[in-house]
Amino acid sequence: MSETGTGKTEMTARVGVYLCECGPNIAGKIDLDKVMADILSESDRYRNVELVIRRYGFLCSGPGKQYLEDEIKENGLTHLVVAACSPRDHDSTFMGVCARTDLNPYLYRIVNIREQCSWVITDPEEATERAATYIRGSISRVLRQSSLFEKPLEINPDAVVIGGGAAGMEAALALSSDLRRVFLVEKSASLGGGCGITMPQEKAVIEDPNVDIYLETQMSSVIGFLGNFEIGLKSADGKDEEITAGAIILAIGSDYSDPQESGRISFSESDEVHILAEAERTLEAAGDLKLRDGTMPETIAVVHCVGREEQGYCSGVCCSSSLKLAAAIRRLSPETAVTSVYRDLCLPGADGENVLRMARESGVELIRTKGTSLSGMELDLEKMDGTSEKRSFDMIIPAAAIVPAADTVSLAEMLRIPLDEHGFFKEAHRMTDPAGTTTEGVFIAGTAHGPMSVMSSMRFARACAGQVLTRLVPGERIVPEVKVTEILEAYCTGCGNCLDVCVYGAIYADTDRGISVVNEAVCRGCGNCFASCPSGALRTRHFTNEQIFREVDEALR
Amino acid sequence: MPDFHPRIIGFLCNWCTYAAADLAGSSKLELPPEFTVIRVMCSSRIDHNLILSTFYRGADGILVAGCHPGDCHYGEGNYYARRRFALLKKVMETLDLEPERLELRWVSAAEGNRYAEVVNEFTDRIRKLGPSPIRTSTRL
Amino acid sequence: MAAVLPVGSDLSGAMNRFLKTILEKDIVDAVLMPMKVPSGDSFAWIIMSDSSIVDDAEAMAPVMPVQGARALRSLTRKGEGSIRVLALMRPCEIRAAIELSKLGQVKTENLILAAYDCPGAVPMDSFVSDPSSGEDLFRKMLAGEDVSAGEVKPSCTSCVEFSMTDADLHFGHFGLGGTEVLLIPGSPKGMEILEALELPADRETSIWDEAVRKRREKQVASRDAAFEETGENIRGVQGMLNVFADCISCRNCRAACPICYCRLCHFESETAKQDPNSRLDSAVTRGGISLPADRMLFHTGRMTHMSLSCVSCGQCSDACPADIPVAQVFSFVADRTQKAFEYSAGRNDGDPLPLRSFMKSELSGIHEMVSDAEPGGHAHE
Amino acid sequence: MNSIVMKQDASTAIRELLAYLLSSSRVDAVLTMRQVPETGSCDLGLITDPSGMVEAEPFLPVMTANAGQALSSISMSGKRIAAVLKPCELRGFTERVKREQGSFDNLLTISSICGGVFPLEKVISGDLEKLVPRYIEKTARAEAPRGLRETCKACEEFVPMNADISVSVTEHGSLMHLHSDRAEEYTEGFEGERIEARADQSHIDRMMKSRSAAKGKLFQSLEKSSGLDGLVDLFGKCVGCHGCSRVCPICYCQHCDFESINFDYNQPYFQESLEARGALRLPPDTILFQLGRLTHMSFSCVGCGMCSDVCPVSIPVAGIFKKTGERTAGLFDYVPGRDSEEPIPVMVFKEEELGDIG
Repeated sequence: MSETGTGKTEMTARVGVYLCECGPNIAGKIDLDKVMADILSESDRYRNVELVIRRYGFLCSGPGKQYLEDEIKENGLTHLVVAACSPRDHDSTFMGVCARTDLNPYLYRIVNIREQCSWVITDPEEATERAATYIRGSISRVLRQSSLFEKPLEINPDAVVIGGGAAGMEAALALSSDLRRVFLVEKSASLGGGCGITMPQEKAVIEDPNVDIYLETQMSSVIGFLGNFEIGLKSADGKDEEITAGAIILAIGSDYSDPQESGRISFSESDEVHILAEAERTLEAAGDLKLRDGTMPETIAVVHCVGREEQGYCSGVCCSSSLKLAAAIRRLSPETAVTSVYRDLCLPGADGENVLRMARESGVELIRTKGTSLSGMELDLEKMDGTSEKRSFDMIIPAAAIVPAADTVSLAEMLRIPLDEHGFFKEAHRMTDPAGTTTEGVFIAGTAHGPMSVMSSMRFARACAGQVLTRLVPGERIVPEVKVTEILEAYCTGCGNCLDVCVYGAIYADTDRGISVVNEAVCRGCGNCFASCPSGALRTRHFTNEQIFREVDEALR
Repeated sequence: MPDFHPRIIGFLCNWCTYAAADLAGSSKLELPPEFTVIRVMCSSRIDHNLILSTFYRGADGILVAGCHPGDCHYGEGNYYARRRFALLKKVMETLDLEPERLELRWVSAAEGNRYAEVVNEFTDRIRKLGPSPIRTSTRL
Repeated sequence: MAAVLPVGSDLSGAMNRFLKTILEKDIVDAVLMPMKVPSGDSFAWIIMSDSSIVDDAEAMAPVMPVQGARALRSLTRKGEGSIRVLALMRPCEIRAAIELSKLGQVKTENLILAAYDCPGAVPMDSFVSDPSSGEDLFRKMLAGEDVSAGEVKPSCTSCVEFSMTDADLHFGHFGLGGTEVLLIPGSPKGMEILEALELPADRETSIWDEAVRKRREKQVASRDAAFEETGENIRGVQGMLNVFADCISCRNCRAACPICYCRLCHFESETAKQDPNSRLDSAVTRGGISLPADRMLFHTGRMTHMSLSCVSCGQCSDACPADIPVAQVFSFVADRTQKAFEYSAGRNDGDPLPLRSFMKSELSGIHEMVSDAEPGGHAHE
Repeated sequence: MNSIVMKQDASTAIRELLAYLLSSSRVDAVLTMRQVPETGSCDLGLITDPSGMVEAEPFLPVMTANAGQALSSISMSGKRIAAVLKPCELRGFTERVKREQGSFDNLLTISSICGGVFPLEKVISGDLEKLVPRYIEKTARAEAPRGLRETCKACEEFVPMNADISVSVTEHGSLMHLHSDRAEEYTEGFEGERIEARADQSHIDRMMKSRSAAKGKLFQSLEKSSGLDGLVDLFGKCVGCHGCSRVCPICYCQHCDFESINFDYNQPYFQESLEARGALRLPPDTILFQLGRLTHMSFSCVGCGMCSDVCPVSIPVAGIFKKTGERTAGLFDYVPGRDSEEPIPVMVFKEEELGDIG
């Protein structure tokens, strides 16, 4: 604070500007002394600002960090600008330095004069001038930055798993093994899901004291965020219950497409047409496949790729399942002739060829066609040589495509998760976060994510469990993003633009006050809402237009 | 205009294009000194006012760049950005305000080379266009 | 099909009687309609629950001092209400109200939006300076007599949505010789009113349809001519400067605009204002700037903010003290932007606001839009 | 007082002075009215390049914006600026400085005895070319030119109160009076004979006479503004655009209270009011806004007349504010814009004052 001539008290800022030589990386190209002199020569541009400007060898080194820390303390800096490398490399390093002093880390700013100046601009003079411009922009900007304070939150380390199939059970067991409490919510009356065989996990899950199983129950509501979800459950008999958990794993599985959808396949209820998954289940339970009249079929056709064209993707696992089933039928009842009708065989992985060999060896007849249609019990096989053949079978098993489960849409809406082009839950990022979703704390396992094998489903389930275990450590607190958006209530007119564009569902309407309200714990600070607001009633902290304009103005001088 | 040094602002999304700029940097690719990078978290953060103000404050060209559609760190931000951009472009086109001075590009974190190409190409375009009439008018 | 309302000597009077009846019969709780102000040289929006006050009001006012959607906004924006209000307005006001309802500013649940065949409005400044000739002029316009284009609000001479049946109830009188008014229900709400009054909607509307069609043809031609002229005038920075040369930054245009619902305009906020130091830098690079600054930024910015929802009501021009053809420019731009998004402002068709939605597979060639073009006549390889 | 005799007419002389200040780097920028040949229009220019001075028309009898308001934030840049302001603009600016919206620190103010300005519509209709020569002729004789704004005709504060340099145009020629050290310093080296002189008092007296008469007439015509009915009669056609407050040099608020949530009602409020009264005007608060603005700023009203100029329904806003302002400012012996050191009356109090005001 300083007294001015008029008797008014004004704030004085002390801005420290530290230029990192980065060995020859920066100092080899940029004339740092000139940059410092240029900036100092203009220091009267800033009202009530004192500049401290220095250069140093490697600021990110141990001694460098100590130097910076001492400088902040000794000079009583109110703001800090570090001209060095990319914020992606060392933003957090220098924020850490600030945190060891009284300087709020959000009153500091890194300027990237390495990747954006010294390494890419050929002419040293131009690079020097550019570096000065960038630094001036940052000095100007840092003066408009505000202190932000991280508010760590207590977390609930428990998890809810929606879906009691292979993926759901695997996730529950993985979590339980680390002594997490798990709420396993299954829509149907029994565990097991749609994988067609009794999974060995089922017994373990039932016996697990850490796993609470809710059968014939669905999730009816959810509010909250990673570490703090409140989930409403509704059971088939209409009972409501509310549970709290820190994470949600969606393992709701998938459905099969209707084989008759394409119009090329038609049959009636009395026909002996059973989709692959049903046949698998029957074989698993009864040890054989009988016709409805109790007799054994003499001929069975397994038809691959039913629904592939309609869905627009290969489900990837049905060729293998179909061949395995065909071989199993042959093994269990050698009198039955089994024919596999396929167009392209998709047998990925190390085990794929084994499956094919096994089927061949067990005497399965393999017919490749250009296309197949079915009417009643008669298949019309369009062979590769252009001829076509009609053949009748006692039983027909179409391998229908894997499609999203019926609940996918309603759950996606409830949890604000986008769906991919085929209607499955969409992951947060294909490469970097395949098990997560855009809603933090919600993960996807198994075929809810798209067609995959049981093995892959279980891998995803373990990945989800791993995410929960590492992100929600009991006793630790999580720090929500602080560079989030706030609503300036005085300017908000409640038009709802922000609400509509928010991917995270972080904004809701307060109709009584006629304004929108941000749930800061859910907001991730992308700024999409800001750009949708014509009123400027939103402010994305640390990335306000006022701050960005400082950079723009300096660049345009 | 041999002495014309355009002032170009690039608003880059933190997750993809800024990372691509870093990659271009560490690959020591040559980039024009007239191009100023401003980092934002998402291309969807860029509002019309920011772009227009930047033009009215004297930019000769503005490049907005972010993740490819479908790859947005925040899920769907760049789809909204694309619509806003289309509107702004339409307004500039309708008023004949040299819409070619504004460009939207998708550059992923892995595309350091592409980043350099995009920036160099855009800078060349602006160099050829000459100073923006908005920057030179004394009536604004 | 429509119900019929007989007209005695006076069209507006017949509509007044209708509104009075629905109030008296408790079909609605209140009516929102224009009423002359005490000084007699303008009109104001009055919401009335007392049916006797309807006698002093005017179903169709010669002027539109305040865009009706703004009145509806002030009434319904905040909180939950339960009174049923019939609002009788010009089609552009109803369209603005529908647009505002998409923007959360007008709640239509308890509103019955009623429109009438609008013959256009008299400009405010000429009405204020001579109310009685303004009223005479409007009577002529209502009767379908020819009036010179210069006497009518410019945006009205090129309005193609002067008769709108997207309202809950529409009063059609064009082509009917002033002897009767057609009550055209546009929604179940409108139908309910007719049923409550025991007015059967059994009249076919071909004469009226034809009259509307003919008028629209004429208006479309006049609008296209206006667009062409505006398009020529507004080209480039210099075109903008020419058209907005006399702008004094009073922002009346935005204040009068029904779509500009912001409490504080972004362009008047601290955020948008350039730091004085940088402002001087800008002045120095150019050799000079004009003050108040940012006139052009304001106008282009406002276009990006509201042109997708612009209903071309012309209030901006009417409020401009510098007689700038703001409405002509904004309508022209709105026409282009709305076409680009296949959106039509003020339609009750359930279309989402373009900037609030997207399709994944659209605009994929957005960068090529420019890359392919030859920028500014320079070769670009 | 030290004065410089101008060899040419006042406009040319000041234009040359401004160019001199710019090219000698005594100032970084100049604020003045200028003509815009491309459009035949005129605007307020902030000119930094001396070559741009050819367009300057420092004393154009036009107000496209209150220059005091326009100068406001620019004056805080720390750069040196010379500004040509009409007396009311200078007073408006002074009122803003008191509210921390501007600074005299690096400013050279130039003003002149003001003959009044033409209403905006005259500027727009392009009549200016015809009007200006007659205006100059008439004002030199202390006569009121025809067609001026009502507010200007009735303005008694046409002599600049605290300019660094003031210009008086009299029958004996034009003089540039230097009122401050800064004025002396900045004009050093500028050509022109220095004499000891003041503005011609008889000229001022003659102007004052006609102004006072016009003011009396104006205020009388506004007598009907008293009482609620009178206010409703006057402001009844107000469309609520609030243009008057936006162009007002005193209304410095970024966000007017009357546009804020404080005046944003819930539906049930309207329902209750409607039940009680049978009818309501929408949007509400038309008169309240005007009354509120009167209490917020009338004591600081400098009578620049911009509010009347922008009113789309021709309400004589400026007259009403001026009339009320004289009474509210009079309560505190306050003259708005006289002196930047004079405190704003509602920001200070004296223990012994006002007595029983009930």
